[in-house]
Amino acid sequence: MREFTRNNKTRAMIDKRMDVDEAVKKYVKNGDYIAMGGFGHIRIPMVTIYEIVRQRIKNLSVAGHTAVQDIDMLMAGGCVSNVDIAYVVGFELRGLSGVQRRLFESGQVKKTDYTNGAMSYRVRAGAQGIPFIPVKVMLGTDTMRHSPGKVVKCPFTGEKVLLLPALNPDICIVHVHRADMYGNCQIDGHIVKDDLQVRASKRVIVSCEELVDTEVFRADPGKTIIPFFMVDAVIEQPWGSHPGNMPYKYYFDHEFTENYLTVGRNKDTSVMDKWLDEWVYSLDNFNDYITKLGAAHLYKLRDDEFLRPPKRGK
Amino acid sequence: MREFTRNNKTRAMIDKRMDVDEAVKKYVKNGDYIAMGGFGHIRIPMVTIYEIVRQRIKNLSVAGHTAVQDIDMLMAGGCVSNVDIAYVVGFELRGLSGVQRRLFESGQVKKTDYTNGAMSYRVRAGAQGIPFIPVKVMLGTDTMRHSPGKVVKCPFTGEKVLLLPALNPDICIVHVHRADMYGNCQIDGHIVKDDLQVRASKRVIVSCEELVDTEVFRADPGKTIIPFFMVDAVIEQPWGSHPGNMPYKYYFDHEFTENYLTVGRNKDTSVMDKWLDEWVYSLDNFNDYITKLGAAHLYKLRDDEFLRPPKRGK
Amino acid sequence: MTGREYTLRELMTVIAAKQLEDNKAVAVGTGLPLAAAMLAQKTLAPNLLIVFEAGGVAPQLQTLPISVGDSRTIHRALMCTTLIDIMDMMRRGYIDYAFLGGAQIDKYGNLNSTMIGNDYEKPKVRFPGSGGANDFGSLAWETMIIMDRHGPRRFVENVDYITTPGFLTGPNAREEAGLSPGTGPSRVITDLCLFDFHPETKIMRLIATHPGITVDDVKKATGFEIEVADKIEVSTPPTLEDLRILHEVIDPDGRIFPTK
Amino acid sequence: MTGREYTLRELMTVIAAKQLEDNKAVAVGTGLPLAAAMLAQKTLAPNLLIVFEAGGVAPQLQTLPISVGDSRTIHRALMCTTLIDIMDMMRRGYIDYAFLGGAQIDKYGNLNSTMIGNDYEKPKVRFPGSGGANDFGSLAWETMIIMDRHGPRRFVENVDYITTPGFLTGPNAREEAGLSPGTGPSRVITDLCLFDFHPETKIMRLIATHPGITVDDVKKATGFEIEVADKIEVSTPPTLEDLRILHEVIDPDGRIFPTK
Repeated sequence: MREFTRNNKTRAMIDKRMDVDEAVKKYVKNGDYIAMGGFGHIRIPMVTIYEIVRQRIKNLSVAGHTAVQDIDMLMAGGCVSNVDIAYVVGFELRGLSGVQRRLFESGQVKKTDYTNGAMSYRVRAGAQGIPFIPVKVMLGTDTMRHSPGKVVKCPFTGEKVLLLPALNPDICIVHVHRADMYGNCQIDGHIVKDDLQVRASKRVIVSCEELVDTEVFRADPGKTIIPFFMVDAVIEQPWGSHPGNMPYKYYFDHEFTENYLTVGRNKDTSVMDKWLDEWVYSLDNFNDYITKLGAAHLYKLRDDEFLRPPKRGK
Repeated sequence: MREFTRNNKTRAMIDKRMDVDEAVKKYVKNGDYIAMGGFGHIRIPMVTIYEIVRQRIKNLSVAGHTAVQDIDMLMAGGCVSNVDIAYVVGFELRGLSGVQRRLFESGQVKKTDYTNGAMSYRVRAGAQGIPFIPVKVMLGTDTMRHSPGKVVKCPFTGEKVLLLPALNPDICIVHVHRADMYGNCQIDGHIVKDDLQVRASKRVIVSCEELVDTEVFRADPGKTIIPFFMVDAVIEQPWGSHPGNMPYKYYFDHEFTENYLTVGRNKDTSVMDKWLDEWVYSLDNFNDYITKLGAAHLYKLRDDEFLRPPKRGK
Repeated sequence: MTGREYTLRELMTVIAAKQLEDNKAVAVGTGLPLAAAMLAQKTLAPNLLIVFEAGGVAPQLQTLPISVGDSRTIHRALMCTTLIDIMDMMRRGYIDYAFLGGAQIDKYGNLNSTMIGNDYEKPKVRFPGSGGANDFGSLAWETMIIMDRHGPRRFVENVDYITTPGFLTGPNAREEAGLSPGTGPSRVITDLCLFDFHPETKIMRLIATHPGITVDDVKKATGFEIEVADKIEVSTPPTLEDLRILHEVIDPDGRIFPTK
Repeated sequence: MTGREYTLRELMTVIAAKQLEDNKAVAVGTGLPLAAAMLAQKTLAPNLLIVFEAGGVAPQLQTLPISVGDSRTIHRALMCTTLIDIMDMMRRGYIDYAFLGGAQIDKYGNLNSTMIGNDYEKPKVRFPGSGGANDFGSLAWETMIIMDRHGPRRFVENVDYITTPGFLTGPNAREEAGLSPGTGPSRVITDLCLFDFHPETKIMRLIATHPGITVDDVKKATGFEIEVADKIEVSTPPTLEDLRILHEVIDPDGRIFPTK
């Protein structure tokens, strides 16, 4: 990690803007361990997820840290061979994913179970640059017994703690509200664990709703969550979290996700293949996807976010 | 810690405003382990420090985490018997403290040396509620050999790490830019480690430059550094960090501190006793101290902070 | 439909709300537990502190969120912090209650939300896993378990996989595993009845049945030997005011409590 | 005064600045090291990233701060973060250089900024201790040590207390202690000369003397046997442009470099 940082991460402020296809080509490799920002359906880096599927990256290991639409899409696209699980398969109140059930129940995709806390703590250790961290969760359960964690006694107090190995992903992808061309980032609302996860990772691809001038960061340095030198690529992509919820920007696309889930639950997997073809493979890029969704559809998600009633006379 | 929280920290939003003398009487006991917010001369909780001296609290153990004016005043007042040191005795570019040299060199005040990083990591462990934390500092040095730290091999990678015990102070005092009557707090500029230190501590006294309506927090929840339920007392005290630097409010009182240092370096300790009498014991409260400093003197510190030249015609 | 003036879901929510004391803190997700916490706030526990796992602290909810991290959970919140900060708070003893559920539960309140089957590599059914459940069950003072469809396939002698700790193998087992003293499940609220746990044996103990349900009904629906309290209460039905708050204030859109 | 057109302090600052490569990051405190980093930025290393221990990242400094945490260190900064975040970054390899000093140094570059004397409980002189020094010396890739008043009481065979690790007891000792490979002190800049460290023995090695200073002067001023490079350079004096930047741009108030 230290050596990688020294040799591969420039500390110079250079223009890191690129298209998402270039960023994925450059920084996401078959077999990489990948971590995604956001939480559940919230502020998930879908623009980069779709591109990874489009480029048919294979054998990814994934930090499944309350992973919902993001991991489902990667698994539907056949990109994943292994998952560290905190929360997967579920779409919260919307029920279970057919795609993930198929792949996990058949054993095609390997996994190790952790917890939301445990995965955050592992990332905290990775960000701190220590090889393990003591935690007080998982103890006594099968969640612990199937994990690599080791129970030890604290040398100071004698109490039992579980040691978990640090997590240092090869690549971390995050979607933020605003970034500059160098990679400085601000996030509104939940940070979740993106601050730690970016720090724990070797490579970082940032996509943002809005590319802004560096002046924005200099005017309020306390709001910078990710500093430029941790970032390798910057992609400007409005609606880049769709069908997820981008706080203060747009709400979930409930209709889209429900339809997607229904497709995934179809035992005939060619139905999902067709969906992928229509929404991913046949499109050149994310702007085509946005265009296909259509302006009226998208702006309704903005109304939903702000709890605005539909316009009269509609 | 857990039991203490359960039994002593209300989760209800109640009015916690009090005068500093009441807060110190209630929450600072002889023999307590105390931690102060801020860093060096920056955003230090002087209003509460002066009151602890005034109430002649004894036998405090202190987290000397880049402690400058704050710890010096406590030691000058005879309140301290033990210090965990990251940085003490020094006033950065201003040189060494006579008061602290006397007390440490005579062995009157006991101490254990750590580092800035180590003390932060210990507080991180305290905040996380784990009994120890692995670190990669102090290794191989006398700083380690005189500490309670233990070197172990990582059970996952085999590398050597130093385990340090968590730190959970009895009382943490912090000065912030704004708080509401329940204890919600915002800080502008450096947070340093106040977020972690408050979380690691049993009792928390907050003083603030400005008491504001709760609406301020609800309007920007991402900016809340300390939530109300961690706080036991709220004191409104403008200039409460004097002679320290309150970012975006007022700069160091260089003149005051230089004079204070000179007094402390005098081998005749009655000179310091006289100073304490004049500036602490003989004053009823911090407002008297502010009044004694005088408006013109204070407003100059505001000009200094914003690098404004003195007014013409002065 | 049932002849009752309320649904079982409403009844369970009202019972859950009554377990929450004032001046305490509860960690919630979405759905029924959140509705219960909101109802408690609006009735017996006005100073109840509500915290969301994803980082929302004490929001003024305008509408029910559908995800524990969605924008609604920080609407006019007092703080929006990180997931790990919430976990740390819970570890330090700030969170009195957490709500949990699962596919299976055993007599010690151990929960399975990971899988059905014997083979971890190839489960018959794969569920979401812990999420924050194990963290909550390990760190909160009391966990409240909500289980609908009370039956012998869900209330089992041995769960297929312990995702989240109840009392593990019985008295002192939590402490021996390294979990903090004084923690563990305190209530199980089902669509038939209400359990607590026997203070000595740590086995699930029946303390109240819902109107029209007998002790025998509960025993038949439960795949293990339960403890039975000396005196079994009958659950108090929701008041009209409870129902009004649920429907008009908490869930006006009828997302969780559809109007009949 | 000395017949020179510059002070030794200015010379040391200019030498320090020249050690910093472009596109790298340096952690600084206040005083001379900060002036050196700013000078480097304005001459040979325009993309040098400056980070303050207290959390300021890449500020646009208007005036020299007098404390590592003061408001000046975040003036128009790109980020204002926490001390622990800076330490974590350093641990993860983001910080190439850190500047250190101390009361005593030994031949392996071990530094004492804690105490003079043999009794830890009752030292003859108590200094501030590590502060961030041990962290910097443990975690940064290269540490640059600045020592004025070069003499045998400061350059000693054994320091009274190792506050901050140099190469500890010699080759491989850092690695054996658990510190990361490839780290350690790289330069010692004094008011007489410039040292690096011998790549095999890890002992301080003279590589340049300041104008008018001989190898013998250095040996006499040093309380241990030094290594001497095959070719000893003479330090290049500050240029007029260096001095102009130091006095007019970096320190117009003359806080660090008083105008004669």
